[in-house]
Amino acid sequence: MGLLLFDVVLCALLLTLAGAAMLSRQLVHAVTLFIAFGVMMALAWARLQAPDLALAEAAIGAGLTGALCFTALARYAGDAGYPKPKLWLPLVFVAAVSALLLYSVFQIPAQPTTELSERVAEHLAVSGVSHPVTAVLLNFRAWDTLLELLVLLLALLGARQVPSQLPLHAGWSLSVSWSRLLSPMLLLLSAYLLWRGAAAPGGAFQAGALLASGLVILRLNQQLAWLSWQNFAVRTLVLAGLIAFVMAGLASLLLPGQLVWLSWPVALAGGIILLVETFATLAIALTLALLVVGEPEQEPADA
Amino acid sequence: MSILQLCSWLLLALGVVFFLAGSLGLLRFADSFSRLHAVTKADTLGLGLVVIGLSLQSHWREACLMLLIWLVVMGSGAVSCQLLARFSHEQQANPVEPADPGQED
Amino acid sequence: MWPAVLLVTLPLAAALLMLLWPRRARVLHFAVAVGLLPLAVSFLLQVTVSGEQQWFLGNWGPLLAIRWQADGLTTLLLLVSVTLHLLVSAYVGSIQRRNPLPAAFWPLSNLLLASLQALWLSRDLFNLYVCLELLGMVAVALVTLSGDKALRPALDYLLYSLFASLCYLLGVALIYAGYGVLDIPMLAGQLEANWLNAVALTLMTLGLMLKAACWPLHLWLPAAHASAPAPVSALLSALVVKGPLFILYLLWTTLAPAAFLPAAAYLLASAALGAMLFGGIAAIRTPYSKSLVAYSTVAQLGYATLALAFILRFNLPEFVAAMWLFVLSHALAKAACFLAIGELQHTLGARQVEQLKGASQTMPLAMFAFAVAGGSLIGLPPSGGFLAKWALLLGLWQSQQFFWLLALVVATLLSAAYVFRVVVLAFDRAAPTAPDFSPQRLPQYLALLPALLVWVMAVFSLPLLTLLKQEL
Amino acid sequence: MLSFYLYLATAALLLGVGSLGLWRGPELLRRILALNVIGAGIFMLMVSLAYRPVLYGEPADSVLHALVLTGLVVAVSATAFALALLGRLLARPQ
Repeated sequence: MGLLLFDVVLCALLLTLAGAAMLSRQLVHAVTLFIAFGVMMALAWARLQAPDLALAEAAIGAGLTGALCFTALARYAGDAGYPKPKLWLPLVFVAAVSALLLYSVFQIPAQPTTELSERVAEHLAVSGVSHPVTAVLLNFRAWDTLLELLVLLLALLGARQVPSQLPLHAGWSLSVSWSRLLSPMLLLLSAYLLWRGAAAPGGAFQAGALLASGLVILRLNQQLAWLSWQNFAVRTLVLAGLIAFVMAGLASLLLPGQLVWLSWPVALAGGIILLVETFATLAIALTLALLVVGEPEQEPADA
Repeated sequence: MSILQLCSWLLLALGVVFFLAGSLGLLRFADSFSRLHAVTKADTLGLGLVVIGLSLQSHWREACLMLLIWLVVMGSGAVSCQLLARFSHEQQANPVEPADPGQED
Repeated sequence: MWPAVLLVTLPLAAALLMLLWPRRARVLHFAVAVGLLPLAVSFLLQVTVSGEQQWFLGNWGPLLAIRWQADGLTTLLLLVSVTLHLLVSAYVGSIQRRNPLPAAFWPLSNLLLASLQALWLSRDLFNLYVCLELLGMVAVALVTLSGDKALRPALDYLLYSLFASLCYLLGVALIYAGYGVLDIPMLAGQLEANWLNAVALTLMTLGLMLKAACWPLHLWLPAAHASAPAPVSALLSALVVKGPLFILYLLWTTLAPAAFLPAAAYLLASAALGAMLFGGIAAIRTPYSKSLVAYSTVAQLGYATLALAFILRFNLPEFVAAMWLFVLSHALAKAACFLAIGELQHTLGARQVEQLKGASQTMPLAMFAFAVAGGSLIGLPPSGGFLAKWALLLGLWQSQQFFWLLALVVATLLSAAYVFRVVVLAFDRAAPTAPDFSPQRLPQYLALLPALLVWVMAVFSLPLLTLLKQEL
Repeated sequence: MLSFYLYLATAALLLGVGSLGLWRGPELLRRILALNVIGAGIFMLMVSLAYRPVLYGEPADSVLHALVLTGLVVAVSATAFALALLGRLLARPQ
């Protein structure tokens, strides 16, 4: 009963926050409400027994997306006003579509099909890790994860095509020293999350996102002058996750008897996964950090 | 219900009251300084009470973890409060520079 | 396994190395692009000889693993992507001195190729979602290469593309809710004709149609394709919009329950009719030459959609052949069109169609390339476009769809109108637009090459048809 | 069981709310936020589906969790790219 009450309150809160973010008159309110929405989503994931997602959402939704949105928001400062948008026509249409979707989701059978989960449980022992989500991400469906890293890299490459630097505020001593205090903690926590990912919720992405927030905090306080795409070492690390992944895949093809892409031999699977995850964490952290803070200054070179 | 549990629930309730008061302040107070005042102080206290309340009902390891969380939240609350206050102070002293974003309509 | 893996990972690895060492990018690019071509050809031959192949990535067996499948169609699409990739990058290399693209073109075009290859091979609903998203983001990043003027079209393209992928993902989630399976061949024939599946398939179809710019969901395409640099537009029009079309084909020919097919056929056929008519009319009316080619893409995609609709209704091998012949011939012809128009536009300084006056005199090669490619778009014999249209007509005749025969004739007239609109102007030699500088030969030949290839397709019509007819 | 359907309904309504924001706008930034809300709705649907086995006393579906995690990364990347484009669009001298 108490849990159901919690569910009702949480769902109502989620819908209210999302609705208010969409309908609020000022954009700054919309962004603030959206960030609150992200935090609540993390709570919902935790409630629905998806701790991996709760960790990821907390790091991403509450931290980095917020920073990104506020950067964009700062640009709206001098922008001309918009005409007040229509409400009723979209509302009626969307209400009809939502009613249809509501009807559809109630058609979903409550009885799950468990064949795939059983298959995961069966093969977990030979996957190299003991946490099923990590096993799916880095072994059973590793190709998805490789492509996902590529999507992240592409976001950075795309964003680099359209640089627009906001002037950084001079760092205040208080925030500088707080950032110095905070970032080692974040580093420690992200290393812990990465290590834990093999056996429990956590893993490369959560760790990377956390590390990225540490990097962003330091960079916004005028430290880490080396954090730039022009720096060869940074570039290498940004690409490290993908390079490690591809090399591991190609190496697995060369092993005798195995002629399938991305198949880790059972004995080495744990090691390969940890290796790939470590590089992926670094890559994710640097990519996200570069996405949020951008480049100091640069002009795109010609081919 | 033991004494310990009763204390715990009382502390939790008190914590929630402080949280509510802080949020009310955030919504109702007029200028940013008083809002900061409401949010950081009341919420930190509220969180502390909730942490103590929960600690009474849990294992000591979780209690330590929650204490750590409270400390970090307190630290970041204090720092961000200072920074925000300083920012608004500078804005008031020199209001020409970047206008409040989002004032477009 | 090796050819399939290399066709995906070579461009991917090349892109990574290019990002590390940007100075070596061009050498690496051409080495890889040239190397991929024999690989793709031998893969095609291997598959035609020994039949289709499939792999479960990671060696995990069906259900758990992502499936890759290489059949005749897939290998053909792999080969076409590799060929166009090589051609377009050769074009970019040849105009290097004159108007260089930003250095980011090299890694991005390799990533585009890698994501396309991954999409052609994949047979997993969720993996296809990731591939789609990847493809969309590379495409947008490539559009932004032409600078600030492309910002708004690029952002619109990105938002539409994101919304479309989300629609597709929702459909995937609903299918997973019912069956707990993501593998397309395993789901084949399993789906019941219930409400949930209807909603799921509708959502996926709408998302894919939005991505494939099927009329009336094509609104983002003309602006995005017209504002991108010419070689990028060539890649986008020739290859990128075909990705979602391929998934649409997979969904409806293997996944969908038979009870849904008639309704879907009507939906697709009416979208196709709209595309052929309104796309053609818009191409005739637009004042800009690149928009003309972009609208022609909308119209030409209509033919492929129409063929898909009739595959669903009549299940004749002619329609399958027609659909993929349209896709192949359009890919080659449209690449030629965009490269030729890009060359004309740059040399003559002419963004508007009117300014192409006398181009047959000033830049005969580029104009010839455009006319030859246009011939295939119209469907003049013996081009690839003709083959496709012939297969479609044959199918329509056999299934006695006389209304659609008429529609096809009207659409053909419209495409003839917009092609001849350019060609007639080009032969108006009274007051030709003078070129800004003496035209370059090599890029014009490179524009001509795919146009000639599409006519050569007719020579290989028999093997092509046998390859494609096996599909059903 | 009730809470399962409650979360499913929330997911469907989030999709509606997001679509409303996407249609209405008017600012591009709000449209980007709206796309994220739609994404959140879809992820919530998937996570609720993953929760189904829990109702029968089994562990949650880890494949769906992995898929949502991949989806989250893709969504964040796309948002970051869109915001970068938007930033440039707004910063451009008019």
